[in-house]
Amino acid sequence: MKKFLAFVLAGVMTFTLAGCGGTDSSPSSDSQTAEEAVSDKASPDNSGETAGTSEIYFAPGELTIADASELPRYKIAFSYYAFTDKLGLQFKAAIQYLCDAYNCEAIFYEFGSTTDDQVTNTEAVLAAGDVDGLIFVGATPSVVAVAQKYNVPYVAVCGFPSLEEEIQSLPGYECFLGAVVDDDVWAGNQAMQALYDAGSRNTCLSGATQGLVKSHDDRAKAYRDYIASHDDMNSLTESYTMMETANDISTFAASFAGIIDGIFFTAGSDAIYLTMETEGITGGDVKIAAVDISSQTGTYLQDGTQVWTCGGQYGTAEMGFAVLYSYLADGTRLIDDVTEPVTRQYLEIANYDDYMTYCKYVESDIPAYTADEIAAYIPYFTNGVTIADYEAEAVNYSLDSLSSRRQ
Amino acid sequence: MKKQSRALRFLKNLIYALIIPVGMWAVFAIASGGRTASAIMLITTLRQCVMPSIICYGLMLNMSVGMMNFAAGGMMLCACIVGGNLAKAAGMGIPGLVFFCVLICLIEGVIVGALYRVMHVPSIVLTIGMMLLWEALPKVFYTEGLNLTADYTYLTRSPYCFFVLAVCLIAFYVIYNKTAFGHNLRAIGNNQAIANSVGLDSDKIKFLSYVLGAAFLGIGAVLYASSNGEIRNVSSLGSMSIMFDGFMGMFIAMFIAQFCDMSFAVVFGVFTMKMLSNGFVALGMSSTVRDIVQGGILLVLMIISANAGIFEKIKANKAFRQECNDLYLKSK
Amino acid sequence: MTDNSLVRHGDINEVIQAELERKSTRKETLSIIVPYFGLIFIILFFTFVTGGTFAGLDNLGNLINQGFVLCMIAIGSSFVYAHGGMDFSIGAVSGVAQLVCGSMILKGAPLWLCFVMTIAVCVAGACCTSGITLQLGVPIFIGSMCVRTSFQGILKTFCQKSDIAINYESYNFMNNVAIKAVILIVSILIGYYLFNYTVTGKYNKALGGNMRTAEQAGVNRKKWIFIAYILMGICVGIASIFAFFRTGKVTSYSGNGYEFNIMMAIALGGFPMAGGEKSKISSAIIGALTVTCLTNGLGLWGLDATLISGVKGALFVIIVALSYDRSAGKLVN
Amino acid sequence: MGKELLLSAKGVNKSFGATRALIDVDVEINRGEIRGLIGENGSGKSTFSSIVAGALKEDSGTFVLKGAAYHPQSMVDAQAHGVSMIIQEMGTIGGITVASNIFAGRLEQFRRFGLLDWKRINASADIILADIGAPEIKGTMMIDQLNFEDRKIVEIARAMSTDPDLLIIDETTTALATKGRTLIYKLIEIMHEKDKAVLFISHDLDELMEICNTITVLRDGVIIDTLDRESMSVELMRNLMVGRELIGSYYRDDFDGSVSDEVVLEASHISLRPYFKNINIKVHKGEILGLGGLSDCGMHEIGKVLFGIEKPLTGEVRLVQSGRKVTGSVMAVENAMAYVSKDRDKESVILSSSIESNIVLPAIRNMKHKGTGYISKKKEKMLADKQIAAMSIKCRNGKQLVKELSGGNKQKVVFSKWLGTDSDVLILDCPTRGIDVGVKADMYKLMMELKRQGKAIIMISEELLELIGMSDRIMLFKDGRFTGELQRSQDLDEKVVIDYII
Repeated sequence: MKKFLAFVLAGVMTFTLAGCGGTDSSPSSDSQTAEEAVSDKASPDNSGETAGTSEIYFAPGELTIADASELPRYKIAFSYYAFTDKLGLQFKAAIQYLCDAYNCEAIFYEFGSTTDDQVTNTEAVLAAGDVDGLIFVGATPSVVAVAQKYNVPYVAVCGFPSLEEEIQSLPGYECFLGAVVDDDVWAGNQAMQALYDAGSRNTCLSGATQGLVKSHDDRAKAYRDYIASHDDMNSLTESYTMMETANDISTFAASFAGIIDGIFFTAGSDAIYLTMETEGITGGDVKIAAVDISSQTGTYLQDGTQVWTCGGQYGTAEMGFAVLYSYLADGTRLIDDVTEPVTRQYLEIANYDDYMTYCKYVESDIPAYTADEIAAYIPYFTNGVTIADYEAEAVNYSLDSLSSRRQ
Repeated sequence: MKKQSRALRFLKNLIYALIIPVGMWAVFAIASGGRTASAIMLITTLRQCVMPSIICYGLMLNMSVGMMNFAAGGMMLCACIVGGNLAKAAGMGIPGLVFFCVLICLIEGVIVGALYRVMHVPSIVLTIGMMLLWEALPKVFYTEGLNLTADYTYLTRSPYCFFVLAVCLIAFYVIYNKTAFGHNLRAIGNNQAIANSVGLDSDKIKFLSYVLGAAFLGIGAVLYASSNGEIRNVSSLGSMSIMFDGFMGMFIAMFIAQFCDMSFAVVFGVFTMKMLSNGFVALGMSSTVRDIVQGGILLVLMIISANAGIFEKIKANKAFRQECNDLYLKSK
Repeated sequence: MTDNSLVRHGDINEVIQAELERKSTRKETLSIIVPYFGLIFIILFFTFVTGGTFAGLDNLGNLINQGFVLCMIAIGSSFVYAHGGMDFSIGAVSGVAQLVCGSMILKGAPLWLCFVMTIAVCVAGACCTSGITLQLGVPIFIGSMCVRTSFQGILKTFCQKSDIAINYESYNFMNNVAIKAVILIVSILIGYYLFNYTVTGKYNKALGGNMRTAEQAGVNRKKWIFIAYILMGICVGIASIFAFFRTGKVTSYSGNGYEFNIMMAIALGGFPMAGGEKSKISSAIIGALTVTCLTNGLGLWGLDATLISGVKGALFVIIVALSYDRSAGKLVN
Repeated sequence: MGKELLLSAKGVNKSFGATRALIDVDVEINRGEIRGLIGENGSGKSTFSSIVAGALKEDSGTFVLKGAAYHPQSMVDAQAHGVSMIIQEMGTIGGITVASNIFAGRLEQFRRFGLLDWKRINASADIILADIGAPEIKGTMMIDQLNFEDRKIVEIARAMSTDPDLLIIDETTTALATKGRTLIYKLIEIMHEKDKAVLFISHDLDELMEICNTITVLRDGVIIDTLDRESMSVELMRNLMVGRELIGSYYRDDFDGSVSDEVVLEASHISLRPYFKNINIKVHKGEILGLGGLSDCGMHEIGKVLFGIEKPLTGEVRLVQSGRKVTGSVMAVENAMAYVSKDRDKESVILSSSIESNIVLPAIRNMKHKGTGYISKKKEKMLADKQIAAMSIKCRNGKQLVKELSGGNKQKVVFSKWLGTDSDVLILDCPTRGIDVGVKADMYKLMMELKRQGKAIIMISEELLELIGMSDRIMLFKDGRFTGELQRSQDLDEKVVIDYII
C-alpha cells in the first residue's frame, strides 16, 4: 500500500516539477504559434482563436546602438500578481524581451493575494541572492523595505499607493527609484465619460476585490467619483467579486431589468461578452466599458455594445525597466521626487478602428517599445535624458504616436 | 383515509421545506419594492442555482459518510481548464467539453479516493492538500487558462441548464434512495463502527463516494466553464470561491432535508443562498454586506436545527414536574 | 494432559511474546520521530538545492519573520485540536483584528491600547465560535464556518473603499527579529508548560479522548473547552499584531488562509485531528515550522512561480502520508 | 446421535499488538450441538468466535466447514457460508429503518432492474421478525423508535436472516431481559431440532449448564478442557476458568446488615422524565445499598441523577455532612463522590489513552501545586503504579493503552481511578457487568474493604444473586417507583426478590 501511495505521489510530483521546466518557454519552439497569432490579428473579428488565447511572445529584439554582449549581465527580478492571464503574460513577455536584448537575466515571481505573501515571496527571491534590480507591480512600503534590506534597487510600475502614510514613508528608502504607473483614475474617468456620452445613466460596477491589485482599486475609485460628480448619473450597485463576473452580469441584468444601461468592468474578459450573450443583452440598451482587451473585444466594439476600452499597460513596465537600467548602468536616479510617479496614458480605444490599430501594433510580435526605443530613455546610451522625456512620452503615449513610430 | 393523511403529511412537509427559500424570496421582494419578484429575476436566480446545486450533490455524497471535500473547487477548475482546452483542440464542441470535463474530474476523484483509502488521514487534511495540487496542475499545461467561444455556452442558457439540473437531480435521487450504495452511505454515516462489523466495506464505499461525487463535480465544471467562458488559473486556495455557494447551500439543504427528499432539499438550500446574494445586489447594496448576513442567517438555521424539538422537551418536563409535585403534595 | 500442554505453550509463548513487544515498541517510537524527519528532510533538501543559502543566518531571520504568525497560532490551536475541536474562523477574525489595530493606530491611540484591542478582538472571535458550539450546540465545523463568513464580510466592507496603512518605517521596531524570537520562545515555553504540566492541557486531551468519561471524572467540559479557545484567541491576537506590522497595511485579504495553513501545520506535525492522548504541542509547532520552511524554501529555490503552491500541496500530502497516526484505521473521516 | 462434523478449527493463533489472544486453539463442533464457550475476559473466546464469524482474520490456523476449507473474508462472506453471529455490544445503526438494518450490507440481493425493491425488502424483514417470534416489530419502522430490548431483537433477526448452520451467540443474554432471553432460548432449541449448531458464549454459568450439551473452557488463549453433559459442574467450570480453587461463593459471608445511622447521601423526592417520580433514597456511612430491577426500569438513571449527570426535575440530592446540594458531576467529584457507569467503554474509560492517564484523571485536581498549578509527572506515575499494583492490573506498564486490556482489567482501571481520589460515596452501576468470576471476586473483596473503611456504596445491579450476596439493604425498583426494601438476612433468595421486580 505504502509503495502504491509513494508511486502515485512520486508521479504527481515529477509531473508538477516537469512543468516548471515546461513553462519557461524557449523562443524557438514558440515562434511558430506566434506567427499564427500575428496572422490572426489581421482579422480579429472572426471571434475564434485570437490574442486572447495564443501564446504571448515578442520576437527577439536587437540592440543596434550598442553591442549587447559587451553589456554587464544584470539579474533583474519582475513580480506581478499572477502570470496566469493574458495581461500577466504580456508583462512577462515584455520584460523577457528587454532582458534578452540588454543581455540581462530575468527572473519572474508572483506575489500571492495577501500583502504578507508579497513580503514573503520577495524576501525569498532576494534572499536567494545576487539580484541586481527589482521591478515590482505596486509599491507597498513593507515590500520596498525588503528590497532596502537586501539593498536592491526597486522600481514600481503600474501601481502606486494612494494613502498618504504609505507615500510619505517611500522616500525613506534608499533603494526606491520611483514609480512609473498608468493613469488608472483617468482610465476609469474616460470609461465613465464614454458610457455617459453613449447615453448610459444607470450604471453598475463590477470590480476586483479591494486590495488585490492597486490599479483596479483606482479604477473603481474613479467610477465612484464620477458618479458622485454627476447628479444625473446613478450607480445601481457595486460588486467586488472578480471570480464571478458572469454571475454579476446576470444578476445585474435580472435585478435591474429595463433600468440598467451601462456597466463598467475594472477588468475586461471574455466572460463578460459570453454572459451578455447568454443574457441576451448584447448590442442593445446596455453599454459596457472595460479596461483590458480580450479576444472578443473587437466583435463587441464593432456592434457597439462596448463603447470604450484601453490597454497597452506593459509599455509602462518597459519604461520601468528603462528607469531601473539607467540606475544600474551608471547610477543615474532619473526620478528625484519618488513620491511623484511618472503617470502614463493608456492606449485608449474608443472604436473598432482603434482596436484594429491596437492589434496591429501592440499585440504584434513587436512590443510597445523596441529595445532601441527604450535605449533612448537611458542616459547611459543617450546623453541628456531626463525625467522630462519620460513625462513627455507619458502623455504622448497613444495609438497615433505608436503607429507613427512604427511607420 | 390513511392515504389522505399521507397526502396531508406530504403537503405539510412540502410547506415546511419551502418556508425558507420562499420566505427569503418574499423578504427581498418586499424590500426591493417588488424588483426581485419579477419573473426574469426568479428565472435568473434559478439558473444561477444550477451549478451550485450540482456541486452540492457532489459534496453531499461525501458529507453523507461524514467526509468533507475541500478539493472540489480545485478539481472543477482543473477539469474546466484542461478538459475545455482538450475539447477545443479536438474540436468536439459541447459533447467534447462534457466528455473531457467529466472524464478528468473522474480521474481526479479516483486519485483523491485512492489516496484516502491508502492513507486513512482525515478527509479535511487530505483534500486541503489536494486542492493546492489541483489548482497548480492546469498551470503546467495551460498557463493562460481557458477561453471558450459562444458556441460552448448553450448548456448554461435556459432552458438547457434546467434539463441538466433535472438529469442530475434524478441521478442523485436514484443513487441516494434507490441503490444499495446510497443506503450504505447513510449507514456508514450514521454509525461506521457497526456498519463495518455487519460487513459493509466502508473503504470501498468512501472511495466510490469520492468518484461519484467527482462525476457531479465534472458536470458542475462543464457549467462553470461554459458560463464564464474565460477561466483563469488561481493561486493558493483561490478555488474555494467556486464551490462556496454549493458548500454553504449544503448545510441549509441538510436542514431542509428533514422535510423533503435530499435531492430537492439541495436545490432549495442553494436557491436560498443565491436569493440572499442577489437580493442584496437588487437592493443596491454591495456584495460584501451579504457575507455578514449570510453567515448570520446560516448560523440561525443551524442553531434551529441543532436545538430541534427543545421546546417540546421543555414543555414535557414542565408538565412532568407539575405532576410530580402534585403527587408529592398529596402524599404529604 | 492439560498441564503439560500448558507448559509446552509456556516457553514458545515467551519467545513470541518478546518478539511482539519489540514490534509494538518499535512502532510507537517510529510514529514519534517521523514528523521530525519530515522537518529535517525539508531543511536538508532546501539547504542542498539552494547551496546553503536556506540555512544561512540571513535567511534564518526571514524564517522567523515568516514563521512567527503560524507558530504563534499553532501554540494556541494545539489546545483546541487537543479536545478534537477546530476553528475555520481564525483567519477572518485575525483580519478584523488587524483592521482594528490599524485604524486605532491611525486614530493616534497609544500602542499598548492597540495591542490590547487587537487581542481582545481575537478573544471575542474565539468566544463567538466556542459559544456557538458550547451553548447553542451547533457543530464547530459549521459554526466556525458561519463566523468566518461574517467576519470576512466585516473586513471586506471596511476595506472596500480603501486599504488601511500606517507609516511603515516609523514602526520598524515591530519587525525586529530578536523581539519576535524572544516572544515566540517565551510563548512556546508557556504553551508547553500549560499543555504538559497543568490541568488545562491534560483536561483538554482527556476531553478529546472521551467527552463523557472526562465529564464523569469531574472535568468541567464547557469551562475547559472555552479556556482552550480563549488561549487560542490570545495567540491569534499576538500573531495578528505582528502580522499587521509586518505588512504595515490591512486589505480585504488580511489573515486570508490562516485557518487552512494551521490545519496543514497540525497535520504535518502528526497531531491527531481528533485530539486525545496522542496530542502533543510539540507536533503542532514542528508542523508550523515545516510549513514555513516549505514555503520559504520553495521560494528560495526559484521554482516557477505558478507551481510553488502545487509542489507545496504534493509535499504536504507525502509527508502527511508518512507521518500521520493511522491508529484510527478505517474509522477516520 | 449421529456425530456429523460441522466445523473444525486447527492450530488457530491470533495476537493484538503485544497481547496474544489465541494460542494453537483446536475446536470441533458437530451438527446438533449446543457448544458453550467460557473463560475469563481476555481468555480469547470472543476473539475465537469473531474469527469464525469473519469479523477478524486469524494469524495462522485452518478452518474446515461442512467438509470444505473455510476462510471467511468478511462477516457477509461468513454468512454466505452459513455462519452468523450475535455480538454482545454491537447495537444497530440509527437513522435508518429496521429493514435496512436487518439487511445492511446485503441490500444488493433485492435489486430489480438494478434498483432496490423496497416492497420486497420490508416484506422479507417482517417475515424474519415473525419467525424469530417478534412480529410486533415491522421492517418499515425507524430503528430509533425501538427501545434497547427490541433493537437487540433486530440484531438477532439480522443474524437469523441468513438461515445459518452455525449460530454464534456472544454474551448477548447478559444485555437482555426476560423477553429477549426466552426468545434466544427458543431459537437455540429450533437450531438444535433442525440439527444445526450453536456456539454459545456467556458468563452466566448456570445458564450454560441449562442449555449447552458441551462446554469448552478457555484461559489466556489456550483451551484448558472440553466438558460434556456428564462432567459439567459450576464449581469445576469456575476453577478451570480461573485456574485456581475458588472456595464456595465469592460473595461476603457475614449476614449482619446493620450500619451506622449516619446518613451520607440523601435524595428527596427526585423525579426524572419519563423514568421515575418522587423517589427518596438515603445512604448511610459504611453501607452497601443495592438497587435492583430490570435493565430498563430506570434504576440506571437513578444512579446518574445521584451523581448529578442528569438533573432531577423535582427534589434534590444532598450530601448530608456538608449539606451541599449535588449539582453536577464536577461538583460531585470535588466532594469525594465516585461513579462507575454501566457502559464501561463509552463512559468509564478513555480507550485511546494510557492506563496511567486514566487512573490519574480524577485525582490531578488535587495533585496540582496551589500557586502555579504545576503537576509533576513523577507524582502521577507514582499514583498510577501504586494503583496498578494494588489492583494487580494485568499490563506491560502504566503507559499501555487501555483499549488493549481485557474487560475485567478495564474495570479494574475504572475502580483504581476512583480509589486514587479516595471517594466517600461510590455509585457503582453494574460494577461486575460482563467481567469474569476471577475479577468479580476481587471486586467484591474490594467493596467489602471500602465498606470497612466506612465508605457508602450504592450498587445498581441487574444480577439478583449479586444484590443478595453483597448489599446490606436492597431497594427494588419497578416501573418508576420502589416496590420493596429488604434488609440483609440469611433467608433471602431470588424467589423472594424476583416478585418485587416483575
